[in-house]
Amino acid sequence: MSAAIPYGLCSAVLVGLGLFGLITHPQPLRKILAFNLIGSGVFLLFGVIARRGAAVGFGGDPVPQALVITGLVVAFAGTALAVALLLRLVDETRRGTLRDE
Amino acid sequence: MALAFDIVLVLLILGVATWTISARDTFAAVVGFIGFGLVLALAWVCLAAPDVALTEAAIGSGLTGGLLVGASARLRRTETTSGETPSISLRLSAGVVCTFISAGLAAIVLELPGKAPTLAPQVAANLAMIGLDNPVTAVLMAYRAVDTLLEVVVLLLVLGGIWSLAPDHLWGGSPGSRHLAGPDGVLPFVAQLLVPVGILVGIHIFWIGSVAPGGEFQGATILAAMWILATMAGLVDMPAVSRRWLRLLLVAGSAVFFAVGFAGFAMAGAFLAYPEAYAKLLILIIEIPLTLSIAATLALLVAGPPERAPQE
Amino acid sequence: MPDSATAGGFLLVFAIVLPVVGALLSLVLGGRHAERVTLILIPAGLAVAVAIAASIWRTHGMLQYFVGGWDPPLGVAFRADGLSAVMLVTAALLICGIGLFARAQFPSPRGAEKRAPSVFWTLLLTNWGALNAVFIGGDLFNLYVALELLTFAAVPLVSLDGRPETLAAALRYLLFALFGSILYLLGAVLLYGVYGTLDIVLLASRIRAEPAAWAAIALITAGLLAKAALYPFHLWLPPAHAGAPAPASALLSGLVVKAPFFLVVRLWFDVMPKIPERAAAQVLGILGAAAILFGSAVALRQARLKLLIAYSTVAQIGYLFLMFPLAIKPEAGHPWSTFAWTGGVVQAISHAFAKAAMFMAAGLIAEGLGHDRIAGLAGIGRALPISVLAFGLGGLSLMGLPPSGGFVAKAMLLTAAVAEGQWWWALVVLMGGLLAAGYVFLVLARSLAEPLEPLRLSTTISPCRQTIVLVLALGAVLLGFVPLEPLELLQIGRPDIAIDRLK
Amino acid sequence: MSLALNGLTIVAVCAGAFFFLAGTVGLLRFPDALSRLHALTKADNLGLGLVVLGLLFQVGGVFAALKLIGVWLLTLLAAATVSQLLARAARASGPHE
Repeated sequence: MSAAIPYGLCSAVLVGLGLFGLITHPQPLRKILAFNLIGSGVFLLFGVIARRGAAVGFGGDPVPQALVITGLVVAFAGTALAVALLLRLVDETRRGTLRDE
Repeated sequence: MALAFDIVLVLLILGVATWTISARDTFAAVVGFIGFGLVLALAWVCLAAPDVALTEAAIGSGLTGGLLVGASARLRRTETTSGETPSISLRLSAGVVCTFISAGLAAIVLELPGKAPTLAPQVAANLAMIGLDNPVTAVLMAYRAVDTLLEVVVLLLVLGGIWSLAPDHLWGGSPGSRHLAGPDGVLPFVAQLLVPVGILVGIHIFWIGSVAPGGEFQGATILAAMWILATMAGLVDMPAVSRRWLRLLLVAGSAVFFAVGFAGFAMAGAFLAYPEAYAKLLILIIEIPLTLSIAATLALLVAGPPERAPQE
Repeated sequence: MPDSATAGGFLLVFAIVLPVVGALLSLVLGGRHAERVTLILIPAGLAVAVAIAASIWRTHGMLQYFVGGWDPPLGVAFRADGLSAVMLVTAALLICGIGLFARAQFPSPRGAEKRAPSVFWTLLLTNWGALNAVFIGGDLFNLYVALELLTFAAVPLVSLDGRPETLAAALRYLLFALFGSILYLLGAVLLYGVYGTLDIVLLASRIRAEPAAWAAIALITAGLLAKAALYPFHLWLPPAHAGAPAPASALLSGLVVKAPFFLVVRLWFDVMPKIPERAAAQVLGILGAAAILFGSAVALRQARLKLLIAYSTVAQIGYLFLMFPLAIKPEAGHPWSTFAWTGGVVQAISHAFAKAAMFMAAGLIAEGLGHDRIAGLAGIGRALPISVLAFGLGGLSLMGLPPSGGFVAKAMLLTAAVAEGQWWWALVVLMGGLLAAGYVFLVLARSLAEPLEPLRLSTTISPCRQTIVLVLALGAVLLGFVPLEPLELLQIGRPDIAIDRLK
Repeated sequence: MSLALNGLTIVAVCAGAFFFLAGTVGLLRFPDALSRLHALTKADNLGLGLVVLGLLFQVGGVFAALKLIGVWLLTLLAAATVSQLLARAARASGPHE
């Protein structure tokens, strides 16, 4: 059980680090990156809680583990949408400024 | 000894994460993030969650990393213009707030109840009824199948959202630019070697998901990666997004999922319920098209909105 | 509380599955079929929503369904109480109005598929399915997926026209929403770690007053507030809601921001009634008050009609959160607490109708004029009288004048505030009403003014579309005839309320 | 018997680790992209090969051994490809860096 504690602390620090990046970085891509870092921290906490729930021969509680898999896929979808929006925005504004001048 | 390993691994994770946040260059930060995902996958192994480790490596590090690398390469040209840096006072106050939040979370983690609640016994008790040996797959495909179903819809929806970002005249066209295979290209050569192997590995990982770590999401990610590799090498071209067969391929998995779900009303008395004798078979019937649909969706999510006008 | 699936519970499955399957069908069939599928499904979905409400009304109990036959905590439950039923019906009616209105704006051409119509119709259905999933979700993680579905369905609507401003607004909206979901998820995992379940009803029976529970609730609430655009998380809302096409704005302002609000209500009144946290409720109230005053004041200074309406949404969201300090009481089932709670819910519903009508009226005005500058509205009252009337009727509800749903809602909040001796909230309600009157009259006065030169509309606006908008606005007015007392249907299934004590 | 196998494993894995270390030092210390690549790919391929060799003494079945060798071969292929692509990119962008 104690083995999960370092990872629990790790997840707490990851959330703080990601939050810091989200607040301080002005560039959207860095914000997206920071969001993914917070996400990793949160998912790691799921992992710690799953590990603590090890029972009946399973190394961990399978329910939170399955939730992480779903969460990872959803987070990827969010990242993909944000990246696509950002790239389109950059394309448009660059073209826009060229047209204006 | 094991604890020492855990601590070293955690320090490594935090080191790479700090680099990802603090690196001046966005591209460097993204590369750091990919490394971060791989080390994190190791942590998942240590937490006795090999299914998650595979997913983290494949999706969290691989696909997300690939997506971000592509984006940062495209943004590199514009990065110099947006070189504003946040003020010291903002960074300082953000630092204080975030430290406070981390400390609070850490305190809660340390204070978690000594006897952890778990659903593992309930998961185990019903495993035989659905004929699966991998408990994680059982949660994803049976106990909480509705989450998985909605999640696949989320993926499709985001793909539609990304397509909607195309300019009007490109709607229905193909994503990305056409990659042509050069005569002395290394990539086409490797792709010819690697893609068949990768497809085999992807199918294998999906197939063993019922008994061992693996499953449709992990397998589908590998299949998607192979499609992307083949496209980059110029072996195949991304299809126009208006193609009917493509739309059918994308929707096939969730359509079968819904169909079996409705059949559950008649066969087992509830939406998404499986009759005990056929549970394993029905889950397989869902999983095969689902894997293909997820693979296609993931590959197209990375490919982005249509960039070439549809050919008449 | 039923501990097994109830008869008629399968209706809940249909409330989610019908729109989602419709969206998938539109994706495959493409082109003109997307619109057809939507228009066919709207009456079906409305029927399901009404059937759910009727069943709850008849049996005086909740509907419950265990997906796959697995009961919680292992499986996922769908549940509908009176509040869910009312929200389901509201959503169905609004989607109906928005769909009919949008037919002229997003016509599907013959032949090749066009971008904007296909995307709009598919997303309209997905938004609907996601909203229903939020209203009947009984499991915190399932609700997370539903919230993400809602976000990803709402964001592309903002940038549908592809202008750089709307792309930037959509990106900012998405970043706020993603931030909100991750906070929500963090709270949910803490709850699972301590209590071993994500099911709302089971959580309510297990939760205790302890630091981990407080932290989890705080995180979930903060995440939901970011999605609901409560001050100070409102920054993303005005450009996003003003930039979207009119029917999409109506959907976003009328319904989408209500989903996270609904979950905050669920959480505070159903999950943790045993943890009375009056100080925390006061914080929510203060944020709501700040939103009312700030949003209304900024709305007054807007030069464009759609931005004015969007800032008014910021203010009206504030009213929703006034119910927390008034309704959260140390003892359960306090009569004034139910009064305030009902006021908050009526506000959510009447604002949905009023704001949808106002955004669509503004859309028609902008279509007719070719712009939406408030300074250039002179003469529009004569050219598009029905639209301006609809705008005015919607405004009535925002101001809280009778007869309107807004009046009922605000009167209930006001009464509860005065009766409980928390008179400062009454002051905020009155101030907000005055400011709302200011910006609504500003627009009406300009619209009814005599133009310097005769106004020529750039396109003709069909009376049919204007009528749809007017009907929605009349819906907000009709809510004003709801009796000024706690509604029985709304209270069905609420754990801490004994209905007979109310009378 | 198992003692001898364990010894072989330890020797091989340590040797592999040494090559990784050498490759990393080369990555950090060498002056330009091409020589860095040289250090990295050579050392890492050999390093991984030795680690895999060491692990081969520990596996139970033929299939597991084949999988390990497969991993090594795939990594070789990927590393060779990537270094080719990197080298071309480095040459295209000029002699410095």
